[in-house]
Amino acid sequence: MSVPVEVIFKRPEALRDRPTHYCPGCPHGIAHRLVAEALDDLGLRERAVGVAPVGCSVLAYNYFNCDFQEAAHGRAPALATGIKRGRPDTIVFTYQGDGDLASIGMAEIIHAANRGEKITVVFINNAIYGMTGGQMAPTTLVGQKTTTSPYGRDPEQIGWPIRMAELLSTLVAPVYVTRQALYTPQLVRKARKALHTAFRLQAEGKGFTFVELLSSCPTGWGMTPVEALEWGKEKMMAYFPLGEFKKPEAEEGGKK
Amino acid sequence: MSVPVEVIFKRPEALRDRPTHYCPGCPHGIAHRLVAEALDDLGLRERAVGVAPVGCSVLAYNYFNCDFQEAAHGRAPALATGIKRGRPDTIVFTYQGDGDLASIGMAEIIHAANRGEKITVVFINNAIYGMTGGQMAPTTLVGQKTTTSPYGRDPEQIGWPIRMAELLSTLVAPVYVTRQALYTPQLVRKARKALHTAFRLQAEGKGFTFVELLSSCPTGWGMTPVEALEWGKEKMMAYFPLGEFKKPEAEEGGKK
Amino acid sequence: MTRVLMKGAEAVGEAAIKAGCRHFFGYPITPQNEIPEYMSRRLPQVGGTYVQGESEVASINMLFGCAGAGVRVMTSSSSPGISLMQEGISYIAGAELPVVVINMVRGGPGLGGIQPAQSDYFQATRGGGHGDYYTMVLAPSTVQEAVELVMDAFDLADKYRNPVLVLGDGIIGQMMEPVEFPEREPALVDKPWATTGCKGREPNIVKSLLLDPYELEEHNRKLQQKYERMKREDVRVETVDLDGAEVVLCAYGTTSRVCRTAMERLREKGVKVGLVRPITLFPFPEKTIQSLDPKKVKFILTVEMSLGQMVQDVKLYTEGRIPVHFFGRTGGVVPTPQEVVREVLKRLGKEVEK
Amino acid sequence: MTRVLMKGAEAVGEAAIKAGCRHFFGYPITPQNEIPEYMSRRLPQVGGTYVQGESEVASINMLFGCAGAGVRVMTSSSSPGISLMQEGISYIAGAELPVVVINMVRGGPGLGGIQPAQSDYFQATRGGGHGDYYTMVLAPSTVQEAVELVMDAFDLADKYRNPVLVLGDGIIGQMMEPVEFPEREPALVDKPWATTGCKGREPNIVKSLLLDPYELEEHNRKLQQKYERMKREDVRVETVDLDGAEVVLCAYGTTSRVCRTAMERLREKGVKVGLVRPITLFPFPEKTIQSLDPKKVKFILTVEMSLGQMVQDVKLYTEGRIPVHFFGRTGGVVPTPQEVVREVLKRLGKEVEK
Amino acid sequence: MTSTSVIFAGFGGQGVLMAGKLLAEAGLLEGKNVAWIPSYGPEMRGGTANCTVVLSDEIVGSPIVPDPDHIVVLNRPSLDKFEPAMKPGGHCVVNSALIDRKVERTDILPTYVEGNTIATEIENPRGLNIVMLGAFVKKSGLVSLDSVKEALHHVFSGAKERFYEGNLKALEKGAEAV
Amino acid sequence: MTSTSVIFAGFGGQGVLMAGKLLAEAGLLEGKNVAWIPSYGPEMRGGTANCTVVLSDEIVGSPIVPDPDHIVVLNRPSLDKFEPAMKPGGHCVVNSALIDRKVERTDILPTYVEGNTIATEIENPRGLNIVMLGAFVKKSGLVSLDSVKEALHHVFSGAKERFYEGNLKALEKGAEAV
Amino acid sequence: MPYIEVNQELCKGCGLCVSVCPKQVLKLGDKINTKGYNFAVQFKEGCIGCKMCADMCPDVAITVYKEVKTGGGKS
Amino acid sequence: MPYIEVNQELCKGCGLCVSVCPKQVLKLGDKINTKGYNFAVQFKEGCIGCKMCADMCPDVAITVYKEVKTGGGKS
Ligand SMILES: Cc1ncc(C[n+]2csc(CCOP(=O)(O)OP(=O)(O)O)c2C)c(N)n1
Ligand SMILES: Cc1ncc(C[n+]2csc(CCOP(=O)(O)OP(=O)(O)O)c2C)c(N)n1
Ligand code: SF4
Ligand code: SF4
Ligand code: SF4
Ligand code: SF4
Ligand code: SF4
Ligand code: SF4
Ligand SMILES: [Mg+2]
Ligand SMILES: [Mg+2]
Repeated sequence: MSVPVEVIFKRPEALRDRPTHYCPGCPHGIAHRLVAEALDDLGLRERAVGVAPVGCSVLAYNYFNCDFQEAAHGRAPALATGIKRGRPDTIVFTYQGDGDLASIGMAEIIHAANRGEKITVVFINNAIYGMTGGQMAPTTLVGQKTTTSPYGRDPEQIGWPIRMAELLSTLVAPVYVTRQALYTPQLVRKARKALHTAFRLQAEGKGFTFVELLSSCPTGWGMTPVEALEWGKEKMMAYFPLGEFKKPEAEEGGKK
Repeated sequence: MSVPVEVIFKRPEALRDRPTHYCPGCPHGIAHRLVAEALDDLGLRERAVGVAPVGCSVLAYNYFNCDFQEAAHGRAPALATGIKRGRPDTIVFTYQGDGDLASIGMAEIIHAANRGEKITVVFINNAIYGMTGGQMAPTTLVGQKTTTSPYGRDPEQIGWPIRMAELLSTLVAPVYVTRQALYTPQLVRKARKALHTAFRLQAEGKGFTFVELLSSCPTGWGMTPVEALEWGKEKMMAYFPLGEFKKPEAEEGGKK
Repeated sequence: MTRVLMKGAEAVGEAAIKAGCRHFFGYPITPQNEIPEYMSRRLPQVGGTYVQGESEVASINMLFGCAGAGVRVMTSSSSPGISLMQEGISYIAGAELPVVVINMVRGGPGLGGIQPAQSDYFQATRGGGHGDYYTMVLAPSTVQEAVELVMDAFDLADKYRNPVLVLGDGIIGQMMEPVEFPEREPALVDKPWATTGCKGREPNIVKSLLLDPYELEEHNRKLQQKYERMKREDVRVETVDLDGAEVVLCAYGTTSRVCRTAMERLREKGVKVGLVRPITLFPFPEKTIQSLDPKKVKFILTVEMSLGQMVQDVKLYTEGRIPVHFFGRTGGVVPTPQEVVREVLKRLGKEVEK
Repeated sequence: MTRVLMKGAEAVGEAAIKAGCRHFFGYPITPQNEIPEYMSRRLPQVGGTYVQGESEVASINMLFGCAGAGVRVMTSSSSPGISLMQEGISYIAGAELPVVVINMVRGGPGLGGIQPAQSDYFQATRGGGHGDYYTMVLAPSTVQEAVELVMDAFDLADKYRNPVLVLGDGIIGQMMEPVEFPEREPALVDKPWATTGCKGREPNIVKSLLLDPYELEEHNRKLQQKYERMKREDVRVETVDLDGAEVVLCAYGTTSRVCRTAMERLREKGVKVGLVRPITLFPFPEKTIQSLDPKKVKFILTVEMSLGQMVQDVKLYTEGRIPVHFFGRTGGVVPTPQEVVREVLKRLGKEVEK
Repeated sequence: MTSTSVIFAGFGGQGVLMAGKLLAEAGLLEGKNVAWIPSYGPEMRGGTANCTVVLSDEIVGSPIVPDPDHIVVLNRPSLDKFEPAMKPGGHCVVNSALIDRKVERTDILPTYVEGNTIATEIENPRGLNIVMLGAFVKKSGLVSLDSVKEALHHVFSGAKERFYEGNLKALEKGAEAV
Repeated sequence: MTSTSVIFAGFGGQGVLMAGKLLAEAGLLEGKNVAWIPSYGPEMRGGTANCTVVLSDEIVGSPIVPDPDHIVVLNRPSLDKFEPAMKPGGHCVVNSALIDRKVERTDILPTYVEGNTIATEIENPRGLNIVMLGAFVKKSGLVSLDSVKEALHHVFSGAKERFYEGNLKALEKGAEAV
Repeated sequence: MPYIEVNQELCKGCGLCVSVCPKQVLKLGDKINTKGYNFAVQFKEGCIGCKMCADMCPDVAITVYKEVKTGGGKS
Repeated sequence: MPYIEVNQELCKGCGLCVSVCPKQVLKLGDKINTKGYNFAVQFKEGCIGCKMCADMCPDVAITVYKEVKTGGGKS
C-alpha cells in the first residue's frame, strides 16, 4: 500500500528535462532553475525570448523551454534590444557571464541599460572565464590566480575587479539593479525573489532590470564544489556586496 | 620711436602655428591650447605622445607639436594603453569626443580606466557628433534636437545623457577624474588647471587621469558661437555638474 | 507616381520603408549619414523604430536579434563601420537570418578618406568575416536602381534567409537623381522559425553554434546549396552592346557610368565596345563572362575604384581564354571617362590623344 | 639545444619571445588559449608585459598603439576574434605598422565550432577589412615550422612595416610535437618613425587618414608596391615530387600533412603524385603553380578544410591550362588521407577502394 | 554631346549646394535627366563647398566631371580651382563682389556679377546664391527662367515658404544683372 | 607503414591526456618523430576526453587518425566509440574495473586491466592512467618501459616531483598486470 | 515523513545537497552512473522537507515529496 | 597701455573675443580675410591686458602685449 504523496519541489516547466553539460557543482544550473521558476511563476514562458551568451552557458537554449537566440560574445544586450524593439510584446532576457558582460560586452550592457531597454539581464559573476579554461575576468579578485594571472591578479598592473551592479546603478534609466549570490540555500531563495521582481517589472513595462548573481566555478577555481561555494561566500561577498542598488520608488515600501 | 613691449599671452610651443579646420568659435581650439599649455608648463612636450580620435579633432596631430597617433574611432584608450605599456617613459594622452569616448568607445575607456593605465584622457563633451554632421550622442541632452533625434531626445525611448566623469569615478583605479567647462574665460582658466593637474599626476606615475571638458558645437547646435557658449553654460552645466569627482588623497589639502 | 529629385541615401531609406522595413539600427559615418538621419525622421511617422546603436558592432547585433524575431530590419554604414560588423555578419549568415546591410564604400584602408571607392569588393563578396559563408551583394549604379535593389534586397534576404549587402559608394549616397518609387506591396513572408514567444508551439532556437563538427559540416553544406541556388536563380547583370564587341568593359556601380560615357567617346573613334555591368556581385554573373567569344573579344578591361579586386572574378571565369586587363583609381579618386578611353586605345595599340 | 615536446600554442609563444617580442595583448578564445596563458606566465619573467585586452577590438588597437611606439608586439586569437579585428588590421596596414597576428582557425561561420578549419583563407589573404590592403600570411604545418615562421613573422613585419598573419588551426595550436628553437638573435631594427616622444627631432605622426583622395591614392600605390615587393622577395613554398607528377596536390598547413600521408598510399598504388605546399598564402606562390606543365600534370587537386577558398588562387594562376579540382571538408572535420586517395583515384578514373 | 555639366562653388555657407539643386530641379521639370552631386565631408567646415549638376537628354553617365562645361564661382579659391578645369566655350559666372581678379582664359565666356552687392541691395544677403543662379540661367539658357521659378516655388514651400518671395526677387535681379 | 597511432580515451579527469603525453615523451626519447593531439573544448566538461599519439620513423603526416592502430580505453563510452574505428590487429587495452563489457571485434587484441582496482590497491587512485599506460606499453612493446620511466622522471620533476614515486609504481603495476 | 528522490542520471555527484542538508540524511553513494559520477542518495530517514538540497542542486536532480495528510477520507 | 593683436589669417570671426572683452574694445571688422571671414580688431584704446579674449580665442589668433615699464633706464 503506497501512501499518497505530494511533490513539494520539482523541475519548473520552463526548464527542459535534460542533463546539462556543466561541471559538477556549477551554479549555472541553479541560476537556470531560478530563471525558469520566475518565468513559470509569472506565467511568462510562452512570451519569453532568452538570449544565450558565449560562455559556459552558451548552450542555455538547450535547457530552457522557451524561445532562444544565441548571441555573439558580449553582444547579448544588443540582440535583446533588437528583439524587444522588434517584438515589444515579448519578455526578453539575457543570461551572461562576467567575461561576456563585463569585459567584451561592456559597451553593450552600459548602453542597453542607459537606453532603458525593457529587458532583464541575468549576470553570472564567477570571477573567471569558465568556458575557455579559467582565464582572468574583469571581476577576478585581487590576488586570485587564474590561467592568465598566474601570479595572482595584481591591481597595480591591471586594476581592481569591476563592480557591475554599482556601475550600472549610476545610470538614470535602469529601474532595478541588484546583486545576489548562490552560495547557500538562503541566498538562493533571495536570488529567486530578485529574479521574480526583475521579470515582473519587465512584464509591467517598467524598464531595464539587472540581476547580478555571485556564482562559483569549481573547475576554474580549482576547488571542489563545496569549497568553491565557501570561498565565494567569504571572498566574493566581501568585495561584491549584496543588495538592491536601484529599484522603483513604488517598490520601496511594497512587497519584496 | 617704439615703446618696448612684453608679450603676456602667446601661442604655446606645443601647438603648431597653423590654422585649424574647426568651425568658427569651436572650443576644440581652446581645448587644444590648454593641453599644449599644460605640456609646456610641465616640460613634457618632448616626451608626449598624443592619440587623436575620430571626430572633428581627428586632425589634432596636425596642430600639436609633439608625437601623435591617430586612432580608430573609439579606440584611443586602447592605443594609449599599447603606447604606454610599450614605452613607459612617454607621457600619453588621448583627446576624444563624446561620440568617440562615450558611445563606440565605452568599453575601451572603462577598461583603460579600470586597469589604471597611466595616461591622461581629455574628453570633449559637446553633446553631439560634430564631425559627421550633428547626430545624437550619448551625452545629448533630453529634448535636444539633432539630425538623428529630429523630434528631440526622448528619454523614454533612448534614455538619459550619460555622465562619464561620474561613471568613471565609481572605479577604484582612476586617480583623478574631473569635469570642467569652456564657456567663459574663468571656466577656461579652471580647465587649464585641471589639465595641469592631470598631466602632472601622470608624470608622477600616479595613474589614470580623466578631464572632461564641457564644450559646444555651434555648427551642430545650429547657433552662433556666442549663443552656443551661453546655451552650454545654462543647459549643459545644469545636467553635467562641474567638479573633481576623484583625486589623490594628498591633493585634497594640497595646491589646486 | 511622379519622379522626384532625391539624394541616394534618402531614397535608400524610403525604399526600405516601402519594402516594409520598420526597424533600423545604425551608427553615423560619412558618407551615408543621410540614411540614419532619414530613418530617424521617417520611421516614427510610420510606426517604426529607429535606434542609434552605440557602435557598428552593437548595431549589427541589434539586427541579429531583430531579424531573429522575424522582423524586416536594416542597417547602413561605410567601410570602417562595415569592417566592425564582420563578426556579426558571419553570425547572421551562420544563423541564417534575413537582414539588409548598406555599405556606402569610401577610400581605405584604415580611416583612409571619405570619398567614393569600390575597394571593399573582396570583403563584400568573399566574406570579410570568418568561415565559409557568402552574402548576396547588390550594386546599384543610379539612385533609381538603388531604390529598386533595396526593395529587392528585403525579398531576397527573406527568400534565402541570408544577409544581403547593398554596395554603393559615396557618390550613390550623396548624389541626387530623379526617382520613382515602384507601387508594390511589401512581400512579407511567414517566419515560423522566429523567436516570437513559443505560445502554441515548440520553442524556436536561433543560433550559429554547432559543436559537433559533422553537424557543422552538414550545416555548411546546406549553406553551400543555398549559395548555389543563388547562382542559379538570382544572378543579375546588365550587358550593353556585347554583340560584335571587340573590347568589353566590365564595371559595376559608379564606375559603370564612367564606362558608359567612355563608350560614347570610344564609339566616336570607331571602337566596337561593349559593357558587362554586374548588378549582383555575389552571385557573380560568371555565365556572362564565360559566354564572351574569344574569337571576337580582343580583351576585357575591368574598371574599378580599387587597385583591382573584381578583376579576379573576371579572370576566374575567363580562365585565360580572353586577356583581362585592369584600370583603376583608388583612395577616393573617381576614374574619368577620358582615362578609360585612353586605356582602351592604348591596349588596342592606337594613337592616344593627349 | 635539444628537441622538447611542446604544444603548438606554447611554442608559438616562446618563439615570439625568442624573436624579441615583449608585449602581448590578447583575449582568450578556444583553441589558442595556451598562447595568452603562456605569455602571461613567461613575459613577466623576461621583463615583458602581458595585458589581457577587454576584447579583440581593444587588443588589436593596443597592438596598433604599441607597434606605433616602435615595439615588437603580437596578439593571437581564433576566427570570431579575428573578425572583430578587421577594422584594426585595416588601420594598422594603412598606418604601415609591423604587428604579428596569430589566427588558430576554427570552424565557422558565426560561433560555429571549435575544431580545426581553414575557412578563414579569404579573410586572411584578401583582407577581411575594408580598403585595398594585404597582410602577409604564413601557414605552418608543424609545430617546428610554427616556431620558425613566428620568428620570421616579426622580421617580415619590420621589413615591410606591415601586419603579418600566422594562419594555423586548432590542430597546430593543440598538438604537441618536438621542437628545437633556432639560436638566433632577434633582428631588431631602428624605427625612426615611431612615436617615442619627439626629443631632438620633429614630431612623428602615425596615421591612416589622408583626406585628399589623390594623396590617399598615392599612399595606396605605395602600399601596392610593397605588396609587389613581397611577391618578388618573400614567397615561400615547399614542393614535393613535382618532377614527373601526373597529379599535383595543393594544400597548406594541416591538410598538407594529410596529403603527405595520402601521397604515400597513392604511390603504393602507382600514382605519380606531387605536392605544392604554399607556406606564404599571401604572397601566393603563383610562379610554382604557373610552372606546372599542362602536358604532364593531368589535374591539380586542392585540398582544404573549407568549402573551397585557396582553390580560387590555384585557378587564378593556372588560367585554365590545367584542370583544377577541389576536395574539402569543413566545419571542423579534418579530411582523412583515405578520402584524398579516393578522390584522386576517382578523378583518375581508377577503381576506388571501398 | 547631349549632356551638360555645371559646377557651383564657393565658401561653405554661401548656398552653392542649393543653387545647384534648383538648377537640377528645373532641369527635371523640363523633362531632362539630371544628377546633382555635392562635394562632401569635413573639408566643408569653414572651407569651400561645391556641387556638380549634370543635365542630359539621355541617361546621365559619369556624374563626376573633371572638366565642367560651365562654372558659377562665388569666391576666389573656387575661381582659381575650377577655371583651369573648364571645357572651352563654356560660361564662367563670377561673383565680382568678392573676387578681385578677372578670368584669365580666353576660350571661355566670362560674366561678372556683383553678387553680394545685389543681394544686399534687395535686402536679402543670403540670397547671393540665387542671384548668381539667375545670372547663370539667363546667360546660358540651359533651362528657362520659368522652370527655375517653378523649382523655387517647389523647394520653398511649406515651412520654408517665407523665403520664397525674397529668393524669387534675387533670381530676377540676378537675371537682370547680365 | 612506419607510423603507429594510439588513442587514449576516458572520462575527463581520468588523466588520459597525461598518459598519452608520457608515451609521446618516451617515443621522443627513443629518437622517434612524435605527435600528440588532444580532443579539446567544452565537450571535455564532465564528458569524455581523448588524445592521439603518433610515433613514426619519418615525418608524421596526418596527426588526425580516424583509424588508430591501438587504443587504451578507461571508460565504457570510449570503448563503444573507438573499438569500431580501430585498424585490425591492434591492441585494445580495457579498464575492466569500470567497463562492464568485453571487446566485440575478433580481429583486434583485447587486454583487460582492472585499472581502478590496481590504482586503489597501491593507494594512488589518480594513478589509473599510468597503470593503463604501463599495461599498454608492456603489451605493445611500442616503446620500452625504461623510456617511459625516463619520461615519467622528466615530467614529474621540480614542483611535481612528489608524484613521481607513486606514478612509477603505478606504471610498474600496470605492466605487471598483463 | 517527507523524503527526496535523486535522478541518478542527472546527478553529477557534486555533493552540494549533502553539504547543505540540515538533517544530514544525504550522501554520495558508491555506485557510479553512466557518466561516471557517484550520485547522491538519501541514506537514512529524517528528511524534514526543507528543500534546501533541491535549492542547491545545480542539476535539478532532486524531487522532494511529502506524504499527504489524508484527513477524513478526503484526498 | 596693454593691447592685443589679431592674426588676421588665423581669425575666423567667431566673435568670442568680442563677447568676453570686459572693456569692449574689440569688434569684428568689415574686411574679410582670404577664407572669407570678417576678422576681429581692437578698434579703440582701453585694453587692460586681462587676456580674457585670448583665453577664449579658439584659433589662438590673439597675442596680448603690455608695455614694459622702463624704470630708470634699465630695460
Ligand atoms: C569574439 C569572441 N572572443 C572570445 C571568445 C571565446 N570565449 C568564449 S566564452 C568566453 C568567456 C567566458 O567567460 P564568462 O563570460 O565569464 O562565462 P563563464 O564561462 O564563466 O560562465 C570567451 C572569452 C569567443 N567565443 N568569441
Ligand atoms: C568605425 C567608425 N564609425 C563611425 C565613424 C564616423 N564618425 C566619425 S567621427 C564620429 C563621431 C564624432 O563625434 P564626437 O566623438 O562627439 O566628436 P566631435 O566631432 O563632436 O568632436 C563618427 C560617428 C568612423 N569614422 N568610424
Ligand atoms: S567551467 Fe566553471 S562555469 Fe563552466 S561549467 Fe565548469 S564550473 Fe561551471
Ligand atoms: S562641427 Fe562642431 S565640433 Fe566640429 S569643428 Fe564644427 S563646431 Fe567644432
Ligand atoms: S529536503 Fe531538507 S532535510 Fe530533506 S534531504 Fe533535502 S535538505 Fe535534507
Ligand atoms: S546537488 Fe544534485 S547533482 Fe549535486 S550531488 Fe546532490 S543531487 Fe547530485
Ligand atoms: S586683454 Fe582683456 S581688455 Fe584687452 S582686448 Fe583682451 S579681453 Fe579686452
Ligand atoms: S576669438 Fe579669435 S577667432 Fe574668434 S573672432 Fe576673436 S580673434 Fe577671431
Ligand atoms: Mg565567468
Ligand atoms: Mg562630440
